[in-house]
Amino acid sequence: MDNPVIATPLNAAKIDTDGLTVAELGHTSKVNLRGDFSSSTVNNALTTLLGMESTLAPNAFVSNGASTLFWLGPNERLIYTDSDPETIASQWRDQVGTGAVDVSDYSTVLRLSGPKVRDVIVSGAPFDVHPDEFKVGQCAQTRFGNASILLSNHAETPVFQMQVRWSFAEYAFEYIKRVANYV
Amino acid sequence: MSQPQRLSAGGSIDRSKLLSFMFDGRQYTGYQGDTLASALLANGVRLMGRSFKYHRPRGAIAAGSEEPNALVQLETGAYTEPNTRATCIELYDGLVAKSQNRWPNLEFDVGAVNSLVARFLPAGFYYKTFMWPASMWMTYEKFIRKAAGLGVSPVDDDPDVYHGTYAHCDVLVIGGGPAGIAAATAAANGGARIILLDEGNDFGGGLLGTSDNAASTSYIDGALQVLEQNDNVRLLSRTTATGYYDYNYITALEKVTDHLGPANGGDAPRQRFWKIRAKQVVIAAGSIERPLIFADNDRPGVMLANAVGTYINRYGVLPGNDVVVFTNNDSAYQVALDAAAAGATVTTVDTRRNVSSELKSKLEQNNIRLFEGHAISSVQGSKGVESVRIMQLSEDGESVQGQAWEIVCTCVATSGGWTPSCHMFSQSGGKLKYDESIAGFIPDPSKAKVSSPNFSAGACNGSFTTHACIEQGIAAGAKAAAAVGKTASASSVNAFAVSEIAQGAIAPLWLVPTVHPVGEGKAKHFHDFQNDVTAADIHLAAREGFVSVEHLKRYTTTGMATDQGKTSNLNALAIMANIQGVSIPEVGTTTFRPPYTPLTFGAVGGQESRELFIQERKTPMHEHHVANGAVFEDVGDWKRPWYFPQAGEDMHAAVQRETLAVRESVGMLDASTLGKIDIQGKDAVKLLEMVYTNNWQKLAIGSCRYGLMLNEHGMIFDDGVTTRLGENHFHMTTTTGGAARVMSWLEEWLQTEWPEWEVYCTSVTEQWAVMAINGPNARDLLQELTDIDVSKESFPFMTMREGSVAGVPARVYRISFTGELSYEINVPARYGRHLIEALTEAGKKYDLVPYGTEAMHVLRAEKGFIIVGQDTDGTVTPHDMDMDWIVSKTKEEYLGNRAQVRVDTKRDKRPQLIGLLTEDPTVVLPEGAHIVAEVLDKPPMPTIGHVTSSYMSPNAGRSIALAVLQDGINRKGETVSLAMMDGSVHQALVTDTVFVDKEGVRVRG
Amino acid sequence: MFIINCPYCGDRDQTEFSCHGEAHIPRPTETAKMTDDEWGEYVFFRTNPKGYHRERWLHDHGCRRWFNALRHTVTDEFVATYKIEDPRPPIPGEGGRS
Amino acid sequence: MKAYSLFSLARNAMSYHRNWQQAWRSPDPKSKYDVVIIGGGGHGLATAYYLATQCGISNVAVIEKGWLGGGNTGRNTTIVRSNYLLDASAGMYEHAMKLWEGLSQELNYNVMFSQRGLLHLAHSVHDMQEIGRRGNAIHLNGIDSEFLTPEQVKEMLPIINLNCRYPVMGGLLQKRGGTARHDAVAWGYARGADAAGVDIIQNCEVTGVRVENNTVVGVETSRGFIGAGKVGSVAAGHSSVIAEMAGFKMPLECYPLQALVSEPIKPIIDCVVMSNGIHVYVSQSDKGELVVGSGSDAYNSYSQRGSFDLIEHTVGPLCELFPLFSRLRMLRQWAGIVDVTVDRSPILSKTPVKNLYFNCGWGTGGFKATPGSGHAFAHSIAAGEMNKIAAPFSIDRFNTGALIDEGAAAAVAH
Repeated sequence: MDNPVIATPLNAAKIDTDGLTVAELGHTSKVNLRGDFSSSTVNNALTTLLGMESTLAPNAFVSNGASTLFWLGPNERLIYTDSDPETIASQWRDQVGTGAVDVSDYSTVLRLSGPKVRDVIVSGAPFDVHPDEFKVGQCAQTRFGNASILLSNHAETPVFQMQVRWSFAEYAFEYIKRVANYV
Repeated sequence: MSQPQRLSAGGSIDRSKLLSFMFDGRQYTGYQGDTLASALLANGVRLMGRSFKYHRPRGAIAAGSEEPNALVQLETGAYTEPNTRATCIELYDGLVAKSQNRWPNLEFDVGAVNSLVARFLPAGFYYKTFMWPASMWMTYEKFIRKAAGLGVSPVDDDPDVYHGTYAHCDVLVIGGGPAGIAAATAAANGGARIILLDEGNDFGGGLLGTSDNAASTSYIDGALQVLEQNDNVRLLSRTTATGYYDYNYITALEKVTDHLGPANGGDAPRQRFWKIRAKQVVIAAGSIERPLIFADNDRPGVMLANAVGTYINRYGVLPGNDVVVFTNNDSAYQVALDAAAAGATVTTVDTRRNVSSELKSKLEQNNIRLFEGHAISSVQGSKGVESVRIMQLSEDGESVQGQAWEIVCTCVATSGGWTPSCHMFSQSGGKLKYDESIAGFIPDPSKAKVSSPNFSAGACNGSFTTHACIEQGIAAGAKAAAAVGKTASASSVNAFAVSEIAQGAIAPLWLVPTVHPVGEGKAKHFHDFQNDVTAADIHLAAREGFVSVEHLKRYTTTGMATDQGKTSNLNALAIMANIQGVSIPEVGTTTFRPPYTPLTFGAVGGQESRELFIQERKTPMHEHHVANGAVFEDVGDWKRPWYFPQAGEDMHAAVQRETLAVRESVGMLDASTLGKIDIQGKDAVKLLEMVYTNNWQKLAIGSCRYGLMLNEHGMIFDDGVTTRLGENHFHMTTTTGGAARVMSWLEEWLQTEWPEWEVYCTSVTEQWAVMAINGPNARDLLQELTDIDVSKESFPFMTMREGSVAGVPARVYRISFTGELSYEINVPARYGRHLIEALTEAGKKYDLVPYGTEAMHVLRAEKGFIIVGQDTDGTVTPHDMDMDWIVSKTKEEYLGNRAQVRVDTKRDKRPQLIGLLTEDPTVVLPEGAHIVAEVLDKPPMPTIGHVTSSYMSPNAGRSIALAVLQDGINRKGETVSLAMMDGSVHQALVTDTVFVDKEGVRVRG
Repeated sequence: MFIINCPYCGDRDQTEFSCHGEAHIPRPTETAKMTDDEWGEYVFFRTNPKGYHRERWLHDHGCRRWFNALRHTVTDEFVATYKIEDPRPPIPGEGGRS
Repeated sequence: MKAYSLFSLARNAMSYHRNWQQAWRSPDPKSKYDVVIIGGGGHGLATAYYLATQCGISNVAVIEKGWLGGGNTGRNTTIVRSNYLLDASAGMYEHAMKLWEGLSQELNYNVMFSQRGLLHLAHSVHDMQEIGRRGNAIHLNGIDSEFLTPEQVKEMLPIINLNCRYPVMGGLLQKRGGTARHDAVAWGYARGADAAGVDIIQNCEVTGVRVENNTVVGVETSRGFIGAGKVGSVAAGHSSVIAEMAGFKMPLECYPLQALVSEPIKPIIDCVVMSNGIHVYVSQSDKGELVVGSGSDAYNSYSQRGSFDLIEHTVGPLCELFPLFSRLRMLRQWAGIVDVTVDRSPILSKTPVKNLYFNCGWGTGGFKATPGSGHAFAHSIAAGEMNKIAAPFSIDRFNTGALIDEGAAAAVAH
């Protein structure tokens, strides 16, 4: 039973059509962090554990290569990281004394690029993704069809990421595949 | 001769593209750019349909979506579409259409007998009869139903696909006529994000039907070019704004491929449904001409004046060689001139006596005869106008007098004035005001809804000349752009050079008299053509007291047809106003309800149909279950293995085998769908103390405890096992269906009631893949795969251990829903598939059996474990479930506590959970069967309880059941009767709820 | 279809939210001392005004925060949204009343 | 009152329908009535009708702020059924059903009550358990109910997609269920009540309830004060407003409830179809329109406007269960204001104010109860005590906890 298969809900499925490319990222370590992000304790923890600042505007994300920090709520952040999520979570609990949970497998991440991306997204999301309204570096939790998603804008070209719960991944993927023919 | 009414030149049709089509089985030809209606008229076909009630012969009266008459059954088979307006169907090669609501055919329709007995069928006649004998109503009704209903539904599933999408913009412009184009152009110039939509296939609105067609179209094209080049502008033709909802949320239907004909759209959807959120809206929806209401004004060939003009100027079709123009305003004079120019013999009849000299001379120059102060008193010809009689109107317009002139004609172009299309403004929540000068309602901007800012411009605002429309469009576009912080410029809008006839005042004449009083004589004055509602019906309604607008509508059905009264509502109001001697606004106006034009159901659903209707949620082990032949059960949105039939097994056999195997050796169940919530923070225990009925203070780290949740009514609403992972860290499980509800329940209390508490809840349902292994061999099986010491002593019941299972990190909970030795192995979801394969492999020597939810239900019932939602129903307390043991006697407060001691909740003899053993052990009681207080020969019989769970238990070697029974806890040992729906009765012994291993040794083994 | 201003995320479409009824109904303490009528009042009886209504909303497809709103039940228009811990914004036209 | 019949119709046709009399008078309010009914909807008019025709109290006024039948009576989906689980509900709705069965003759007005059958579909094991329990309960209450297999469902509804997202596992049929013409019910009761001496006063809004030493003495209206020995409030969506005038609160909240109809088509479904699993609620009217019930929004509102997403979540399921409807079209959508109690059962009750009685809280299910509700309420007002059928629906139940919780009894999913 050594080196077991590391599965993702879509087994790295891809879409490659005219104007749209979609790929499921491989397994990504994620940690949900809670606390008062204006406090120095939290700031220190972020700096020592992840080398990041805690100043982050609502609906925005920052990345330092190794880790990406997303705003989820006033006292809630989500981190994608290369380090071990369990370790980060437990150290966070020790240093900050608030909540931290490994949620690596809770959801998967789709990476969408190509000129059709925005039309595909708004087919299912009531959220305005026009470049003037949703800029690179911004993220938003919203709805895609019946699925709650975390949407983030990573490049002008554009490149979007859509995080979706494991059990909704197939639905979201099929949704994207279908509307890709319509837009 | 083909297309006898087609003019030799003119119009914006493409005469190089000859199209052939079929109507009622006959072959015809038309041109690219025709509508079905214009093509039929070109072929001299005036008769296009039959009316709803009297089956009167009808032709098109309009050239647009307001058409009430010319409804056809478009195409056949799976692609067929009932009640489709011939005036809105773009012609394509091979089009097939049939007329509706007639039998055997359009020319000869048996249903027309209704018009012979019409006088016995006034408005609301059905309320007054068909009552005797009572038993006959259903028979009468069968015929009524057959007679009603216009077109027929397809009988096959819709082969087409639809696309729904959201859209956002700064300014939405509804209507692409002169006003809308001007508004969009002015607003776009300052960089605002614009959507301009129009229901036509070409932009231009009314301009497309005007005489100087060439000049008008070139003006439009000029404007459109500029808009097309602007990246911030989205132009949507063939798109109708269907609804205007709060906060400037506008829905619109785009007909993407309908104009290509069935199955010619390729990958593109048939229709697209837009859900548009606009910061500002410019409504430039135009106006709709009203017919004059005169005797037999429904004969094929009687048309709205602007429709006649449109057919001539836009489609190059002359609807009739002899045309009578009948009007009470100036707008129809241009139509008279156009018809004459097209070679028709034209007579103009004007109800007014003061026609301007300018107009008179124009008519003279074109040899058009004019009757002033006259009216059409009758129409000859049933399947098409053959002639009309005109007589002089009395001063007051109440009667006709003098000699009747007979004028031979095949087309009557009538105009009773124009009704601004206020639908969108009204739907937005705005109120209308009556404008005498145009005899119509217009938007009252002072009574608009603050949350839906919009501007009306052009004809829908009561301004009917093109120049006025453009001016208002510019102004509205500028205001809208300014309101979103963008500058706009009027200069960007080209000047409109085409000259127009000056419009004088309208002289309303709401009902054209005949020699008979209204409702007498043979002739009928129709205002609602499709529903066959006449002026006489309005008189009757008034007579019987149905005077409020809504009563009038509902009693006579005026305005309720598929055109929703676009051409009839104002006429109906006015006639009622005259009858009552009040003003039109005093009668009121009916509310405009969405959609503006009928909206395809499939389009509203968009892509969220079939596989995308509701997601199927699957666990990481799903594929493995499929490979093992699982039959799945829908639990919420989840697909859960129900049972795993082997060759030749039915459900019963499979479930019996799985159930036995678990107690004999070991079985495994996918328990991943149970809700899981990670709870942390120094006040975590306080939260558990409040949401569960029992105590949590003393739970040791690494230990598990079962808990019940109550709502504030004191009723059970969820349950599950919660484990203490650390001093301030818990792992809660919930029912599968309750996961979201419980998460929301915890957050609600934490955020709204106890915000000062430091507790953090995170859903981790899908973080973990869970396999439960149950049975005497569960320990040995687990030992093969783990480094955890699973010995009885070091890993007791109701504790949790962390370690590695099958080489991956795992949390193993020793808890049991079967009463067997049991472990629930949680691994990160990415290893779920790996775990189940490892278990299957290692399980071989223990004859490990995968089992599904049904066997799980039997196993737990054998132990009397309840399932929330099956044995409970939202009206039961812990005491009702005989679970007082789990309710703390020491806690001051927990949610639902006070409700436990209300008069009704603490009374005795409430229904309580008990076990039932049928006298005949082979009888499995149907779930839902009722226990009766006494057996009578037939219902009604008083009931005292019902069966909640019932199974054949291989381990008990007989059938078992759980039930709720009034005062059940005190009735153990009694025998009760259950009355079946087939009349049979079963006796059963009331027992406790544990049927297997009453001492509970196995679970601790 | 409302636009709702989430105090944390800003303006969002109504379909991201769910409404959870009248706001500012604290759970009584010492419930054991309450009469059935007092308990019934707390659990079941609501003002249900035809006019301004203070109610609780949850941004469930968003930041999953609960917040309060002041909304008119005839026009359905929002006057304000505010955080649970914020003071109640006044009712329009009624001066300081909150 | 001149009787309606085929003959009267023929006779009037001869005189070009010039001689039909008013269906009801439009009297000016008297200064005092024995009973004033607030609300000219179906329930209020039925209450007045039975007061005057069965309880010997004809000095009655029905006060309606708009036009009669203009509230939920004219906005519902016209479904009639009595297949309820709990005894109290069964008592009320079956009482109504029995009255429905002779109503056209009783009123001499064709309310087009059509017992074309009402079919509940089950889409899961849980649904099957629910209809299993309800079917048995209904049967033992002496009300007709039968179970159908998926094959039998298909026989009744050839166009149904049995294999939809949650496949149809069975059905529960009430043959006596069906539909009625909603407007006709209001008009028929109004005509009957008027003929029995009841004053129906439209366009008259109640602006206050006058109470003297805790006893109601009349109502303030837009047409002045109207005295009353007893007052029955049957104001549906505005019950909380009336209660506030009288100085107490009700266990009610108002929500928009939406519905829609399709264009008329030739007959395609005969019975009424209800599916809680897929969320479909559809029947076809005699005019040929598919009448589709939508959901109620979760926010309080008196606007008679709902949110469009509910329409999406109504039409989607409709096309899932009946895929061939996809090409048909929605003709009209609208909303009403429903007053809802926590246990989804109505309130027929005395109130803290003497001689003031409330009939409200019918939520989304009031139309089907119209005759029963009016009948029970009339007899209760006349007696000054809620009668056997009305008694369980007292306001007290929210304090004692003796809820009549049809909703909860349908149970949460496990």
